[in-house]
Amino acid sequence: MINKIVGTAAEAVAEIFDGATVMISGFGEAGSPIELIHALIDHGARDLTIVSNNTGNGHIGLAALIENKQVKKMICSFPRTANSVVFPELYRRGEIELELVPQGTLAERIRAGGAGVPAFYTPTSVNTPLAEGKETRIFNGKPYVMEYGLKADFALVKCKIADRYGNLLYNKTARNFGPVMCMGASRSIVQASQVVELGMLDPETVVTPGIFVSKVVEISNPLSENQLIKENRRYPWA
Amino acid sequence: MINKIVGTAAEAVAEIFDGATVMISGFGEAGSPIELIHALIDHGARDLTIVSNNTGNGHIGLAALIENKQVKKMICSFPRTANSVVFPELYRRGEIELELVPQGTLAERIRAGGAGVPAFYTPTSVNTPLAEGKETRIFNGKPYVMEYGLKADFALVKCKIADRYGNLLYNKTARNFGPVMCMGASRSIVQASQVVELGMLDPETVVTPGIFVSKVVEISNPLSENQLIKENRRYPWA
Amino acid sequence: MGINENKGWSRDQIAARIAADIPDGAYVNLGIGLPELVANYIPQGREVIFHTENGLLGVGPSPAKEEVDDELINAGKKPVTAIPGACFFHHADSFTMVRGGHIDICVLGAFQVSREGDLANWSTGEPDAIPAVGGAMDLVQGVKTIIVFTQHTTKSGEPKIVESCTYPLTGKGVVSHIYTDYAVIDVKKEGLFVREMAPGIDFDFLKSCTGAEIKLYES
Amino acid sequence: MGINENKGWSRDQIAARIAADIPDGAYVNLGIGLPELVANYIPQGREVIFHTENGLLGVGPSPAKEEVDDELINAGKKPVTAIPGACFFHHADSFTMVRGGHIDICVLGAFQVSREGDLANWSTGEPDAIPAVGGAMDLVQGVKTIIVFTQHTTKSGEPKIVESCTYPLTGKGVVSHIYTDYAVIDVKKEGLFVREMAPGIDFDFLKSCTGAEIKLYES
Repeated sequence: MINKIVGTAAEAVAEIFDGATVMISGFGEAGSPIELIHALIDHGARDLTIVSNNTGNGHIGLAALIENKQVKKMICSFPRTANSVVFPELYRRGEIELELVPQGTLAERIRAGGAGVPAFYTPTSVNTPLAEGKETRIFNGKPYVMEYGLKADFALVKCKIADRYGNLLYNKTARNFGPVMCMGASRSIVQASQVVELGMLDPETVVTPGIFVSKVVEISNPLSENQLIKENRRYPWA
Repeated sequence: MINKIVGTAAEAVAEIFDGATVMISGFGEAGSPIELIHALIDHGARDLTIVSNNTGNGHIGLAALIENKQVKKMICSFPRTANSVVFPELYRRGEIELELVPQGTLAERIRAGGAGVPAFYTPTSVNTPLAEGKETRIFNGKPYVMEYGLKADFALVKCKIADRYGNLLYNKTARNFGPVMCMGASRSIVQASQVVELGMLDPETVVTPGIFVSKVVEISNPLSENQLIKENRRYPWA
Repeated sequence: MGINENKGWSRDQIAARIAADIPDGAYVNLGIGLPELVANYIPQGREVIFHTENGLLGVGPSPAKEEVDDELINAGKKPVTAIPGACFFHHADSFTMVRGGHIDICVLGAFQVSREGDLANWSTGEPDAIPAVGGAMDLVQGVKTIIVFTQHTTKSGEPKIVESCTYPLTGKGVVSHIYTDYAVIDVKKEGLFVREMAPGIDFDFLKSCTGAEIKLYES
Repeated sequence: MGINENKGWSRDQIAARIAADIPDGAYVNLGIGLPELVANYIPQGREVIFHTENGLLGVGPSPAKEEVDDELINAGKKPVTAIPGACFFHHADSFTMVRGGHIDICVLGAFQVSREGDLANWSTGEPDAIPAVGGAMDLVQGVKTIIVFTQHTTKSGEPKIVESCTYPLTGKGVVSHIYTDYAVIDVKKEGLFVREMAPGIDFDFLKSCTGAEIKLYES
């Protein structure tokens, strides 16, 4: 029997190893799998390469993971945001690496990784510093940059509803990177606000087919990053 | 006001010009926009390059379009099927060109065309006759073939439900190439079994966002290819 | 190079000026910050669909405070709403819209715009700065028409329209139109053409605060 | 090279033999024709999810005649059903599953398989043939384990397992296991190893109707 549901976030992240590449869904606070990230902090895996659009907010979630010195390198499109304090400080001190990737290229590289496409050409970043050192090629008279597919050992993803096959539905703009990260990772670990019985999801509306998902943990009332930041909370909880 | 709904299939296909490249959705009979194809036969545009997985069945739909000598070239993955009689005959007589593309590569080329990706690498067809003359390149020790994004002037697509913005839902495995063809074509022309009021579709479940669609015509009871073939019908109707 | 806070159009007037030029039925992406104002000024009777690259087509107005949903935000991470006919999608599909040429217009802010339409809006290039690019480089390459919405000069009065950008580029030759507090300028192969000047702005003044050659259309 | 219609396993027995080796929880794609039989023999208590490349994960059994839906078909264009927990998706997503290594097992027919696991199953290479490839080349490159389901010899008794394929290739070095009416053969770097022979088949007979060197595992 296929049952991808596990009991706790700790159990869900237990297999993440030192040095792993981990994709983390979310665009700002929307779609960030905060309980899974906190479980990864408790778990303690180190030297991680994290692929995520941003670098986390305040001192919780992804920012707390970075602050806890578990992250060797960030691959992201927008490392500084209004509430981003941890990454900039470590970056300025030279204690964390950064690979800056345009947002659309990041999404496409992750999808390509999941689709068995090792490289593709894109017009994005042509004639800019981000294209330096990359192969440029002309198609139909226009220049394009070659970008590599991006794969990860794990993805940590937040969704709204899941079933035991790992079929997923998302909530509004919290969908963002979740579906492509499930494709791009060897093992996708998902927190769902609700787990439903098999057959409850309309097969026409499933966003992430279960084949892209390895484990699901139900977190019924996920924490709100915004709320935690307003309260100036830190993880591990003081 | 945005209103992509037009009154008739004839009106929907009127803009298709001689020499155009036209993507046609469908996998066998499932998802084939038969009323739009018949309107294109009535319309008479010639020298078309058709991108479609198959070459049509019997003497109706895509097969009838080919039989009517409107097609110069087929780009497809599987030109012969149980009920395919028209294409094989013309092909053997050298009266129609064929570009044979593996099915997954065809889907990916169409998506790439729609996504602004001019070329990508794929393991599919490596070391086979279909890779002959194509650029091969090694990534991580494995060989890949370079394939080009595929764009079309028009797509003819069948779906289940649409609204006036062109948002689309499909029916079961009739979805197949529809979503990527809407992406890959400059102008996507859609036949929907039902048109609903704006706001009736759940924004979480829309499969093709309206931005990829140009025109929609409601065809409430589309013909069944299977039924027509059983009855040995021909288009134009005898 | 006189800077006069009272001269020219206000931010909202610039936004309204841009909105007036967006045709009915257009698909439009609004950059973070100033460009977001444009949504407030779409003329009555026009239907314009706003795209936000984090995965929503059909962005509606800001929600009432009690209706804010942390999971319904725009690219600037501000709460928004979804209009009837909206749809959600993932990031790869969103940038298929962007890079594939499906979006008609994008309005972006600028550090600098060059005579040839080069845009610099992502990095000041300062050694201490944390580089952050987001979707800007995708937008300038993929969207059919790129409009820049900017103050004509920096706070210290330096021109933002320049012969050639000194900041790192976002894209080369990508800008079609520049809307500032002083003027509307079209970027053409033959140079920068002033289409309109704000009330109280004359061509000599405009030239004095523009760092690149500008021309008037022959009437 | 004796061919004996009564010798060895029947098609259904081969299908059952393959099905017995598919583990619980596997994602499996079945090629058109003979491989489709495998679905009928998944042992009780195992949950296997069948993928069809035209856009369905969770293919169920054939429908009753009155429940046939022309828009719910498999890659062979035969009517199917969808199990609870199934989902539909478009072709690019479907081949993301295939090419991206997400499917565990694919069972395919063959014209020829070589000693090194080369597969030829799409074209006889005859000058008059209409070439047609479908998803075979994607499947052999992307799916983790490729199983060939074939009669051991052609109808005229020619070996289908050969030193090197004479028909155009579908993929090079892609086959892991061959299940025929006579034997189960593993394709390894060191050669073709016979894992099991059908009742009434001995190694000498098997060698006589195989066009490539085969070996027995050392016991």
